[in-house]
Amino acid sequence: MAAHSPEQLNQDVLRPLVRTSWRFYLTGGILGSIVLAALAAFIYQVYAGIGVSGLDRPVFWGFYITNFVFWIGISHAGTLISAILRLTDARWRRPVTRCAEAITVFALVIGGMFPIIHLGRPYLFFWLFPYPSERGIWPNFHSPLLWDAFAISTYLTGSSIFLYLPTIPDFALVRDKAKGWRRKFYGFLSLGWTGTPRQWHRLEMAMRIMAVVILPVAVSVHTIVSWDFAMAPVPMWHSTVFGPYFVAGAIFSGIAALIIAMAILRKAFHLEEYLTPFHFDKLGKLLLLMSLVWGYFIVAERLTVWYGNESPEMAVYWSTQQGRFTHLFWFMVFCNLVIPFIILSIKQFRNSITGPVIASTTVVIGMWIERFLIIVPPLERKYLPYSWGTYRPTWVEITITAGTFAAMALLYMIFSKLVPMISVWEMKLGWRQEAESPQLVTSEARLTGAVPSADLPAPEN
Amino acid sequence: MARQWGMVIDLDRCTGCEACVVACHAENNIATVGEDQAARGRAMHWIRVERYWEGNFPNARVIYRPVLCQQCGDAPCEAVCPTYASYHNPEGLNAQIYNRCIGTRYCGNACPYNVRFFNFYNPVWDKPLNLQLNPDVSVRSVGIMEKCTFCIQRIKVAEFRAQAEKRPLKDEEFNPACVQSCPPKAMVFGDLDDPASEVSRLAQSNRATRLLEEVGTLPNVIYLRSVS
Amino acid sequence: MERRDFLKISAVSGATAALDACGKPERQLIRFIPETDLIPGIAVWRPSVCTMCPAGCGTTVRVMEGDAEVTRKGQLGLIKMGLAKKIEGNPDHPVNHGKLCPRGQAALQVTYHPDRIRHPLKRSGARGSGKFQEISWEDGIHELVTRLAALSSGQKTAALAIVAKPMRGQRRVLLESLAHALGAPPPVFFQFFEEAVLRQANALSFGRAQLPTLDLAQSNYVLSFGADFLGTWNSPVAQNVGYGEMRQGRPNLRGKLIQVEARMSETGANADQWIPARPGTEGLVAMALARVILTENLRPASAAGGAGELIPGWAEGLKDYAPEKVEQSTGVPAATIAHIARDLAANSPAVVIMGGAPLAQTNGLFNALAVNALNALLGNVEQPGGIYFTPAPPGMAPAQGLPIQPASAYAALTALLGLSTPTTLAPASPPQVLLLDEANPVYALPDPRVKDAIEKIPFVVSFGGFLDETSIFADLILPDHSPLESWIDDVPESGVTQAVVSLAPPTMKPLHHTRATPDVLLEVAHQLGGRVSKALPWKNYEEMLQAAWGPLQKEKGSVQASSADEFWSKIRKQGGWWSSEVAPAAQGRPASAGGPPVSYKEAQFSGNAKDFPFLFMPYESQQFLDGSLAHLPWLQEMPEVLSSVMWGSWVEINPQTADRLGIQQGDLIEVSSTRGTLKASALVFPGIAPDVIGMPAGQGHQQFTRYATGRGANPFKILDPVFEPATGSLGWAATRVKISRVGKGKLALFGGSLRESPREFGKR
Amino acid sequence: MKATYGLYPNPDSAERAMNRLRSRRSALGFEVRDICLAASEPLDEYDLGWREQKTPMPWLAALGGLIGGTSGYLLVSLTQRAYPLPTGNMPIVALWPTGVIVYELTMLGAILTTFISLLISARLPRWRKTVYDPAVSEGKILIGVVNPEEATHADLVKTLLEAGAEQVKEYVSS
Repeated sequence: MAAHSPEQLNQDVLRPLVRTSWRFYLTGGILGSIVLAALAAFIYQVYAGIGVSGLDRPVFWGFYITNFVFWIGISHAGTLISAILRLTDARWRRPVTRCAEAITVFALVIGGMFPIIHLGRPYLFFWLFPYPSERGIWPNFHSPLLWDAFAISTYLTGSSIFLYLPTIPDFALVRDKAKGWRRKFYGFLSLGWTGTPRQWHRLEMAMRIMAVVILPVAVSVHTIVSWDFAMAPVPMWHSTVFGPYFVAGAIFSGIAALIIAMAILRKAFHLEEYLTPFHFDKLGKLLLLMSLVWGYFIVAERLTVWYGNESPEMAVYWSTQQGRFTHLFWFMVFCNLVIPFIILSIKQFRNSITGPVIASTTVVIGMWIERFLIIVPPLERKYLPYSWGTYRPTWVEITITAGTFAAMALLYMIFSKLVPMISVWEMKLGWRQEAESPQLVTSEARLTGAVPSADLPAPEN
Repeated sequence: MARQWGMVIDLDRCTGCEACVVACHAENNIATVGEDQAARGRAMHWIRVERYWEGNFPNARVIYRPVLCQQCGDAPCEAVCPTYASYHNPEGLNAQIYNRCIGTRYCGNACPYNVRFFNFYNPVWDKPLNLQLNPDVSVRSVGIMEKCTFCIQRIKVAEFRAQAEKRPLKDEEFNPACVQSCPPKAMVFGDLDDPASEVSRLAQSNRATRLLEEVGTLPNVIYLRSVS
Repeated sequence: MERRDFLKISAVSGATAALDACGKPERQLIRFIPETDLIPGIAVWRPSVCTMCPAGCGTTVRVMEGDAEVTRKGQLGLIKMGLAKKIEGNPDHPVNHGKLCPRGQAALQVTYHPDRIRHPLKRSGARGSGKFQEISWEDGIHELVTRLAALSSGQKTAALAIVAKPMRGQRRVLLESLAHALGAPPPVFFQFFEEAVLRQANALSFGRAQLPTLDLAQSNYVLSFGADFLGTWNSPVAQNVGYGEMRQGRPNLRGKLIQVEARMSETGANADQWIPARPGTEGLVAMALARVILTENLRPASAAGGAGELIPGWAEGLKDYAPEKVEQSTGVPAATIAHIARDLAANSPAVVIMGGAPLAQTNGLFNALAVNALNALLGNVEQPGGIYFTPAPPGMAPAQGLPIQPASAYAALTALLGLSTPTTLAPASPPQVLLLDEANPVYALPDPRVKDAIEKIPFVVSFGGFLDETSIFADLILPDHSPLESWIDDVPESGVTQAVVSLAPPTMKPLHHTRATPDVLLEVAHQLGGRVSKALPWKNYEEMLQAAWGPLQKEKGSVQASSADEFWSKIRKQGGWWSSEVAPAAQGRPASAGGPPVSYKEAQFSGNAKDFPFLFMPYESQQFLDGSLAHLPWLQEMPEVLSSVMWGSWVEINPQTADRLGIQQGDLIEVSSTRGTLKASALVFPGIAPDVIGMPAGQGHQQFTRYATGRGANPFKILDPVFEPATGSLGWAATRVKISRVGKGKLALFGGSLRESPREFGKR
Repeated sequence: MKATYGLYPNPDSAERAMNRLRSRRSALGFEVRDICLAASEPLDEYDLGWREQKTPMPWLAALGGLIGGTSGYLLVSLTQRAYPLPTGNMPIVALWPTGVIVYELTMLGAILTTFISLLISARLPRWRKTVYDPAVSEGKILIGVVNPEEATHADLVKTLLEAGAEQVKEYVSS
């Protein structure tokens, strides 16, 4: 097992940036081809008309909006989590934050595409933005869709900066290590960072402010996404619980995504020394908490509807309890509540890495289904029973959906090839502080690899 | 000349003959989508006659209810449209400006009555069926939401004529296609703000109800219950 | 082309589509001299007459200037012409009072139909192969003339057969005179849902062989036996207008509607009370009602007059028809009957109607006579709120004005084709030449002999504008103008209480290289010369119409004019002439043609009840009537009101029956009679008796334009040859069938849930 | 410009060097501001010139937020009043929907000002060559003096070494 010195860290973190295995290209090729297929499907849809999707009247929204909500939800992995951890100065966050923040940015980019993909006339999407146009009209600020546009662009800007700032010193590090084009490239990215006291001070100050600002933005983003539904008088959409319900679900799925991403990085880049079972244990606990919170919201929503017993809402309620969505509904509960609870509430499972990963996978699946069940059943059973309908997705929607998952993985892979996936300077800082003040050397610190590996307890797996 | 166009539908007169449905297709250039699309829930009928069964044999009964855009005073479809394609015109109509529509279909979801119809494909008229198209009504292309307009083209023509002849617009001088064709005279159209008009007189009837009032959309279509 | 195909092609040929855009055919088209003086954008309304069904409504057509892509002298080009844009009811017309039914609205698509025959055709392939070649009108007419001349020279003119769809007025006269002048048997005016039985009954009861006019607007109580008078039966628009008034037209007086039928029709769905009596026992119900009225002395038996005398035991108070006695066979509780009988007597004027299925039974005539007697007993005949008989236009022999055709067209047609008939009618010798005018017996008749007989005829000429199952056998097709392009006249048989002549000039110039059939026939007569041209001396149809209807100028009517020309021009503007005096209210006991009493016989059904447990009940489709309108996309996509089905056909099954047989909505069902088998999707239908299977007519065309061909199933084809003996008309509601599930079908439903009540929401 | 600097293995030696340079600056003939320092991590706990740092960044962020919010309100209200289109029976400028936009733009304002103020006050990006040594990335701490007096140069080197510099280097930028 490798010893824990800054030099070692430098090597471990920088290795992926310079060395690339054939596996990487293979995976990249597969993912890329899926993405291309999705692209082709979209082009076909634009050419032939949105009719190639399974959408109909009255189910005007289907897979696309489901993906939109799902990915925006995933995006809460990073910024939100890392911001919370930064503010609470949880030391174990250090190896985690960057993986998380990266997820956010890419999930946002992908999620943000869907409102455009699902348009009847996608080539006119820019009409959503406020700019003085020859049409002599501005967008309608009453529309939640416009709130989305603002919220998402704000969140994207914020989280990109939030991702970039702490990476600057690491870019400088790579610059110093690298030669040739990399030197120039990272030199550019590092903005000529030298590490003067003033630079360090301002950087940390900026990070503190960003952490404070980005939190409410993250919350607002998914609240507004939920309002896309809550603002329409559709049975079981028109509900005040949706804001917090969606935010909780977002954090929930976000953590799950983060755990999966970390596990993959750990294996692919041999970061076992830095991403230890301890982190998975911590995140596992967080996931368990959110799972319970999510369950609480489901109950709160269903129970009030059931007691209210208003026929339009009951129509929707029954279609998920005794109708064509029953099985999907209980499968979702199984994925989001049962599995995570069993795995994460038992220490042995939680401490293993496979445990949290399995739970996270089911959660990601379950949360996608949850978004689908929030959107489609109410539209199928909207008021006047004569105009009820059914929705079945077509291959176009399925391909595009698959494409987004592939795109996410691909972007993340490429990113991990260009940027150190662990914040080197923060790690070093942490080690030094703990080394200098032994009272800090907790089991936590030990697990974060702050002391020579000799003292390390035997790893669980 | 602020008006509030409205309609009264007497469910006791309606016989479900569907004259209104075809009249609407003919007047408003509504495309026929064909069997496969129709089976996929993409048929476009701006006005439909809803049929509900009650009871079982031998005591089965049927209720007919023609449903078209209720031209809500408080329309959910309007506020949610990001491009003002769906907005409230000065005469109290939920106008749909086709050119502004980018096809978010949000209005379709927000509408409690499901009376908004989306062009999933470009409409096709096998020649020379295209000659039947009404030049006063624009033809909608793919990706656009469309809906009942209370035959706004007829309203405009009548208003221009009245202006040209320097006289007030008479209540009975024009009607939407559905009203004009309705054989049992179940539908009456007019200005709800004009106390003299027949429509506002009928709106006072003790049989008057509004569809899904509880949603709070303030519909301008009034239904007269059939009492029996 | 189906939307889906369009997409397939556009998907694969994206690039080429872009190229096409550069070379749009329109760009290359030449422009012809405009055929209109209309101001662009300004609409004019021109009167016309609806020919979609025999009701004879007056219409007004919105015409605007536009560019049409047409062929003139073999050259494709663009032409500015007046184009019909919308059809509305003619507000002045006494039949429909400015209203119009969906089928009338859709008439627009007949003119613009992509599969219209656009020029004369001569058969170039084998019979029925559908291979034709274009010929000139001169050659076409010449061929027809030589054929007819050959007949008359050979003195075999009996060998000329004329089969047309039901029509009245001068076009009918023209056909009749032509046949007569050629010494041929009279033309047969054929349609599947014919009213021979009812006309016969009315002739017997009231001396009027014609359909009744219902004065619903003034009646307080309507009892209808199977008559879908709000949907398709008789004069639907007129009856809808009256119905509206009956319900809510009078302050504090709401007329009631009771419907007796085993399968709920569009009308039954509007009824305050729906009574599913066993098919074939409607006459019993009527008699039981009369019985109650007589025993309770609510009306004197004598009030029925001649109509009553036709019913055995009427004078004795109908002992055999006590409600308790008939309860068993009719399935209608005696209490219900008594209750309705008292209401009938109490709420006068009350009117009783019968139409549709009850007349299509072996005992149909008795059923009709029973209802007539009941009406007479209630004193409804030619009284306000009762039934009237539309008078013939003055100065016109009834034959010229109204159709007197008590014998069924079915019998007449088979006889004309030289086939044995269900009646005493003797088969004629097989015809040598057949003139077809829009009738489609091959589609409409279950009897396969008809098709064979037509195929055997050496020379068949069709005038219809479309290729259908019958005209596909034509050797020569001389396509007619569309109604909007032609002079039309009609004399409504019912739906109005005064004499009416609907008459209108063309509303637009012909779109294609067609010719008005009356003009063609007059031309033929002229070329034949001799007796024929003497019988039909007019140069064109307008002249003939003017000659026939000009004399109306002298009558008191809707048009006052000093000169013949003024009169004519006014008639053209108004869309017809109608007398200013309504039918006179009859004094006392209604007149009767008399005749031997007709006693009740139990209805006979084909197929034994064990092997064929269900009664098959086809009905006239709200969308396509008997199928003659299945080629119009608007009607195909119009959701049939009770089923909400578009673009298809279906069989209606009672929910309990469906459960019992494990049949789900949308399953593919096989319906078999002793005669044949058809497949259609199942529709769970709460308003039908458990032992009855309903099915709409109209689909299942093998050959009828791109929109109707090969779509759905044709119920006529499995009907057994069961007849009403007196008239020989087909008992189309007397076939027993068995059903079985054979797989998954498809239904394009517009409606979602059957029910509105929340209780149902839990159900899957 | 040129500079002489030492590379120190750990913060303590760096702190020592810093103190000595501070105390002997007059003798060696340079100002405090001539002292240059570069590290691969923040060293707040040590007296290396971090402590006395002051910055108005938080206040700038707040101000930026204020500006963002105001511009948001102006955008919404002005455009909606310019083309007054009634929808859903709402006022032309409705409180709650406007609030959402204002909120988002407030946050955006704060975020952007933070980023910009960081770049400005941290003098980033800086492409000019400056006193630096890749060894910093190895964890070494660079402390030196810009443009030292030729006369006292030897003395300066001695001072740096005494403080525990692993090596002393000359930096010369063309």
